[in-house]
Amino acid sequence: MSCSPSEGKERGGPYLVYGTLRKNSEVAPSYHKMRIRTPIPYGDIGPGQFLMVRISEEPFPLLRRPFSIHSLRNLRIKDGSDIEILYKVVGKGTNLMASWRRGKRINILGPLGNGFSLSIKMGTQFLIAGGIGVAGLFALSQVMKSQGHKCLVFIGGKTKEDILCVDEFQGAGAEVHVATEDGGMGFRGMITDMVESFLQNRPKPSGLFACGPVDMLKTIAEIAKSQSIPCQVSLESMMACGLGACLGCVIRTKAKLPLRSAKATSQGWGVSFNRVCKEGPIFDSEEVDWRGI
Amino acid sequence: MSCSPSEGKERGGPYLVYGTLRKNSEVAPSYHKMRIRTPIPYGDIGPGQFLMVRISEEPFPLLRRPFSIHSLRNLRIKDGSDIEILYKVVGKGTNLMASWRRGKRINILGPLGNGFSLSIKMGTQFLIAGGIGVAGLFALSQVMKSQGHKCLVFIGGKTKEDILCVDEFQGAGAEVHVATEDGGMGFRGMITDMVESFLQNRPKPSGLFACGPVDMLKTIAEIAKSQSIPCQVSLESMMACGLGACLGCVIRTKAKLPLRSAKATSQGWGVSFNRVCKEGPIFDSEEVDWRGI
Amino acid sequence: MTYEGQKNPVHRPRMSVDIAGIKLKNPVMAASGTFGYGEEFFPMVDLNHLGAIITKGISLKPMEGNPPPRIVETVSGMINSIGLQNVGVQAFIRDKVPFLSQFKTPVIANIFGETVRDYGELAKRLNDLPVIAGLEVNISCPNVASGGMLFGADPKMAHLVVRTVKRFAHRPVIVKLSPNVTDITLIAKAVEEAGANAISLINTLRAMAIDPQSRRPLLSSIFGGLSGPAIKPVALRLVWEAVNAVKIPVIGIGGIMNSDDALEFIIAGARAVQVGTANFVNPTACIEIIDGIEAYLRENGFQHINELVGSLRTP
Amino acid sequence: MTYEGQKNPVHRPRMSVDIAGIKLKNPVMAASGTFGYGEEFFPMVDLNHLGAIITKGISLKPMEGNPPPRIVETVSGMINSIGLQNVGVQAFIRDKVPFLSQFKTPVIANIFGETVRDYGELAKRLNDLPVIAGLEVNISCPNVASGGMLFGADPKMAHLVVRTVKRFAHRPVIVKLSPNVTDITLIAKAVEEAGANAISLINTLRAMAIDPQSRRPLLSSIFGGLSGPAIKPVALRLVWEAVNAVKIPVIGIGGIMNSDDALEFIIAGARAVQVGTANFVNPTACIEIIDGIEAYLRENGFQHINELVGSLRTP
Ligand SMILES: Cc1cc2nc3c(=O)[nH]c(=O)nc-3n(C[C@H](O)[C@H](O)[C@H](O)COP(=O)(O)OP(=O)(O)OC[C@H]3O[C@@H](n4cnc5c(N)ncnc54)[C@H](O)[C@@H]3O)c2cc1C
Ligand SMILES: Cc1cc2nc3c(=O)[nH]c(=O)nc-3n(C[C@H](O)[C@H](O)[C@H](O)COP(=O)(O)OP(=O)(O)OC[C@H]3O[C@@H](n4cnc5c(N)ncnc54)[C@H](O)[C@@H]3O)c2cc1C
Ligand SMILES: Cc1cc2nc3c(=O)[nH]c(=O)nc-3n(C[C@H](O)[C@H](O)[C@H](O)COP(=O)(O)O)c2cc1C
Ligand SMILES: Cc1cc2nc3c(=O)[nH]c(=O)nc-3n(C[C@H](O)[C@H](O)[C@H](O)COP(=O)(O)O)c2cc1C
Ligand code: FES
Ligand code: FES
Repeated sequence: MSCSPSEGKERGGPYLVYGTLRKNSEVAPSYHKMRIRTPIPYGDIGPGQFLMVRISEEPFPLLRRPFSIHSLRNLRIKDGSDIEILYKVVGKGTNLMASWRRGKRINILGPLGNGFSLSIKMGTQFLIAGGIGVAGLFALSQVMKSQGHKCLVFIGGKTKEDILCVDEFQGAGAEVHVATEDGGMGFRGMITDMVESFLQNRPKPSGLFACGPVDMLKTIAEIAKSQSIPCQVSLESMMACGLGACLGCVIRTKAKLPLRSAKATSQGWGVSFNRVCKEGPIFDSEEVDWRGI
Repeated sequence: MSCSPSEGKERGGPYLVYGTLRKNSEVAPSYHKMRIRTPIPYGDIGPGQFLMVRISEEPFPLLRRPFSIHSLRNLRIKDGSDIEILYKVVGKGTNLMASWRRGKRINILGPLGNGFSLSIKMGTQFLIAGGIGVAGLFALSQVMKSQGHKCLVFIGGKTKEDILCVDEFQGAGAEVHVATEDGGMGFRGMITDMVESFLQNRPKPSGLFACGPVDMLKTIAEIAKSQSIPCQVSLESMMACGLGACLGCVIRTKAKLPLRSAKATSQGWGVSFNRVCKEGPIFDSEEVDWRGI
Repeated sequence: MTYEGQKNPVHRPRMSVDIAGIKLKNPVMAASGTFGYGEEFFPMVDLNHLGAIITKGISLKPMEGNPPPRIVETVSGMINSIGLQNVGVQAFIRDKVPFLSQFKTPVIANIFGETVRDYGELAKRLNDLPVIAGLEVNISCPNVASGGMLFGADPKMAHLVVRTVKRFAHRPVIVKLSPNVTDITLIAKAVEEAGANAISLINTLRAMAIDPQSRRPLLSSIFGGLSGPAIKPVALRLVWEAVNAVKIPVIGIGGIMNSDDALEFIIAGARAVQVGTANFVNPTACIEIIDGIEAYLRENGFQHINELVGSLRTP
Repeated sequence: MTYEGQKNPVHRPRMSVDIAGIKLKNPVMAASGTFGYGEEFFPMVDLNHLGAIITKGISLKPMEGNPPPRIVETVSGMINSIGLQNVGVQAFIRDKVPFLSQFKTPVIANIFGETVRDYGELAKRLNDLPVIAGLEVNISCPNVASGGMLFGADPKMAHLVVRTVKRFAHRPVIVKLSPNVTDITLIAKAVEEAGANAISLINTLRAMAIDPQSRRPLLSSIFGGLSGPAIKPVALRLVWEAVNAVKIPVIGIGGIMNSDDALEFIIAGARAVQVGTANFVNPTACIEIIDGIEAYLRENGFQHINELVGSLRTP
């Protein structure tokens, strides 16, 4: 698989650029949305791809932080693009980000990762988000709309304060269903229970697309398997480079080929450990070795 | 020298407190003045004492930074005191400080150090500042005024942009003389040359008090010695604790007693190495071993 | 009043630990060389609230230390080359002990020598002071008699020093290990065998810094010891290795800035911790760490700190 | 075009260095394991502008590496326990070499084995590839045959590995040293004596991190290697010690984030440097460091980088 420099360039990125912060507002308690103007058209972004944001030019906090590209709108404005990130404030890095003000220069690296596969059967698609998982699914709903799929979006959270983007998804033509653990909004209970009851009572969707906490993803994967519905999940892991170089972000996948066979190794990187930043973050739920996660 | 806990408390500090930033403005290019309101009356501060400012609650930049207490006004306001710091932006810490906005909580430790000795002969005093050295001398001029001394203040700098506090010193009743290396303000040349010419043409002052770059201090110390004028200098060094505990900030002084004699060690800490934060930052210029600096 | 502000004394977890016979009311000590002789932090810090105070290193004769510059800040750390400046054991006893004797907190004397004999002599000289609850033997210094090789880098030398101290000391002996070795377990076992009652680690990592503009070292002695948060991951690893190598109590040191850092060491198996560089940045660090550990125990349903010691869940 | 944007070529300082026969257009290399096989950073980084590219460590057979989690961020650093996952020498030659062969930049293959034999075999397998300008022998890994002891911790073992590689290799051999040793000079001298053409250091510092909430190690393998700006002062000290111990060129590695950091190592005596963790934080770090060094040389009136090497002014 030799590739010439010019071939490489055609891949369209990733790009390392400084953008300018246009907007950074709290959309719900501890959830923020950021819009960054970049001076270049930010490449052909696929839904499910992500960026690595540089948190500090100082040696602390050291590593970039990964965030899904939230929306595909405004990516091809005049003189560049506007990138949106929806993030939850959980630690050092996101706390710093929440303090950034309009006009700040922000160093971003992306687009990264594979993104959702859109070679899917036409029809109704279930998009299932847990909490901040909506961040990675909204762009998908945008593309699905443009491709003529019907989207049912399921959003789960602890309380109603954890339910984001309902209006946005509806704006993209999706039918939205909400579940909260405390019953403060929509169905009372886990979002996975809600999805299961929909699967019992309604026609089978063509595909499941899930993004959220790992326990939710595991349950969705089981449901998908038992009902034989194709299912793509968006996984997270600790990342250092985001570029496929450090091998820090791997998850265990089911080796389809014996690891040491010539064919396996010709795929390049590890067969039983795959990089979330490169082979992922979107995986076929059947591929993932869920015990290791 | 045993001392009981209550005796210790009577010493009045140092205190470790959070203050609130009231003002932080650029007074000249790369020179800033900061006013911090503290909730307690900030002790009996002597001119020449300093504070250690915590630069970050994060592990980088790690160490506190020392700054002279610039002014003695407003130290006994209702419900606390207002502390002033005049600082030059030179590196990581001071750059961060310059970005702080009104309302920020600031952790300060002080007052620290010995301060200028005021057991001096009544009369005319020369206060000699190089650049940001004015920061440590203004409080001294305030006290001298209240004690009835006549102050001649000499301020030197590279260009007129490095000459600060002329009005402030004049407001404290001092006669101010300025020298700049490029001649952009006042006398053209080194401030030490200006002081020397004053010493040739005017009555001898009772004392010299100098704060500024080390080469300036060395020259002033030589002048003081040759003319037999008592001279106090304010020294700087890298500090970690400011409390006399780490022994990191020492300078070499002339050992008056053989180091290992019982009498020498009963003075407590090192006789030939003295702590700038505890035995200093103000030293008798005769005591300092200038070769080691 | 040590525990003011606690609402429910019934559910207050117990924090006391026993390190080789030294009873500490909590597991947090101020590390040697970073807390002077206690008086420098008084009255800002309630000295009675500390688990123990370790003194600045004490030698037989007063020592001048290295010329300045002696410290340099590095990324999330600092390098020092104080050169063990200290007043010597005689002035320590005369000038520092009276102040320290006023408090209930155990004082541990950190000692070091240029020869093995020095160490024995120091132990003897400190035997008669009621305030000295134990000795911490710093073996991270050059052995002048055998050409400057560190006592702490060679299991045999370390053994000899500890045996000598043990012969003379009437107090428990903690041996403070250097991290600059290939295999800490060899040294730890050697000093355990020689009779050490506990070990503490780590001392500083040997380090260096250069100013590219002047092209000079930033310390007069070229080398110094790195401390502070930058070194915590290395310190924790060494503590874990030591814990798994010896039966005597291990005291964890290195880059502890807050209670979470201290908890890492305790969970790895340290019976107590020492706080060093943090005292410079935040003079009340020890107190905040004590309170933070207590809050953690309470929130996680522990009755006693000992339940946490070595509770790491390994795969 | 490598030097575009330079106005005055006459006064441009010369940056080229020769490391044991490998000619580099500048002294900045991308460190092993932090730059993949170059393609991961292409076309963002102009690979032709680099001094050299060191590959991810290559073993005889493909290796799976450790289960996740494999990395954890620490204060101004990170710990990794990748476990040397790699495609193996065969897939390297087939899949990675063609891409790398397109560039003018020398590629140095980083190799490691579980046995001494492995090292020799790897050297042989890489002999025939024109793009491989040299070998970097990683001896910071456990010697499976002799019970997991690190090759790099024992001068005798290190000597044996290097002698074996030298017997088979047709290319210059750089030996990469582990910092987790009592005396780096012993190892450095041993590998020099065994015929190493250069040494590079440091590899990562052994380290560990624990999550106090879950009371679990933050890495599946408990231990890992600390890298990044936190370790720079320790790395610089080790490089300086090595420089003073051997005559072969020394390559400095550890925590280099910017050109000032790189200059510290060069002034201490390193003929070249490697940039590791910085590539993750800033993919164009190497390029910025090259430009920064050149600017420093120009501003300080140096004609050639070699004038700066080892120019430390000691007291
Ligand atoms: C592909 C991908 C897409 C993501 N998209 C989003 C998103 O759109 N919105 C959102 O709010 N969050 C998203 N995340 C999670 C987000 O990256 C973390 O919440 C963020 O890095 C936390 O940083 P912190 O400094 O605030 O937390 P820290 O205090 O550093 O740590 C808190 C927790 O955050 C996680 N974390 C920290 N650093 C990293 C890192 N370098 N890589 C991966 N995880 C890390 C760890 O699990 C850690 O325990 C995504 C993660 C990945 C891998
Ligand atoms: C007793 C005393 C009083 C001082 N008063 C003033 C004052 O009133 N106004 C003023 O502008 N400056 C004053 N200084 C100097 C001031 O402390 C330094 O300029 C400041 O610490 C620089 O911090 P930085 O992070 O910006 O610089 P850095 O990037 O850290 O370093 C730049 C230089 O600042 C000096 N420096 C850095 N940290 C320390 C430290 N912890 N202790 C001592 N020096 C350090 C070093 O010489 C260093 O080379 C005083 C210093 C001392 C010792
Ligand atoms: C300025 C300074 C002086 C020190 N002096 C001594 C000493 O005299 N004896 C000793 O055993 N350790 C000494 N140490 C080491 C500390 O006690 C501690 O082991 C080390 O700093 C690591 O802990 P930390 O990262 O919390 O600072 C000193 C450390 C510093 C920073
Ligand atoms: C994720 C990661 C993987 C690494 N893999 C290797 C390797 O395969 N072989 C090797 O010799 N060094 C490896 N190293 C060590 C680096 O090459 C370098 O020596 C070390 O990280 C210190 O430099 P730094 O602080 O600039 O990162 C790796 C380092 C990291 C962070
Ligand atoms: S984050 Fe480095 S390989 Fe994925
Ligand atoms: S700064 Fe610590 S003793 Fe002076």
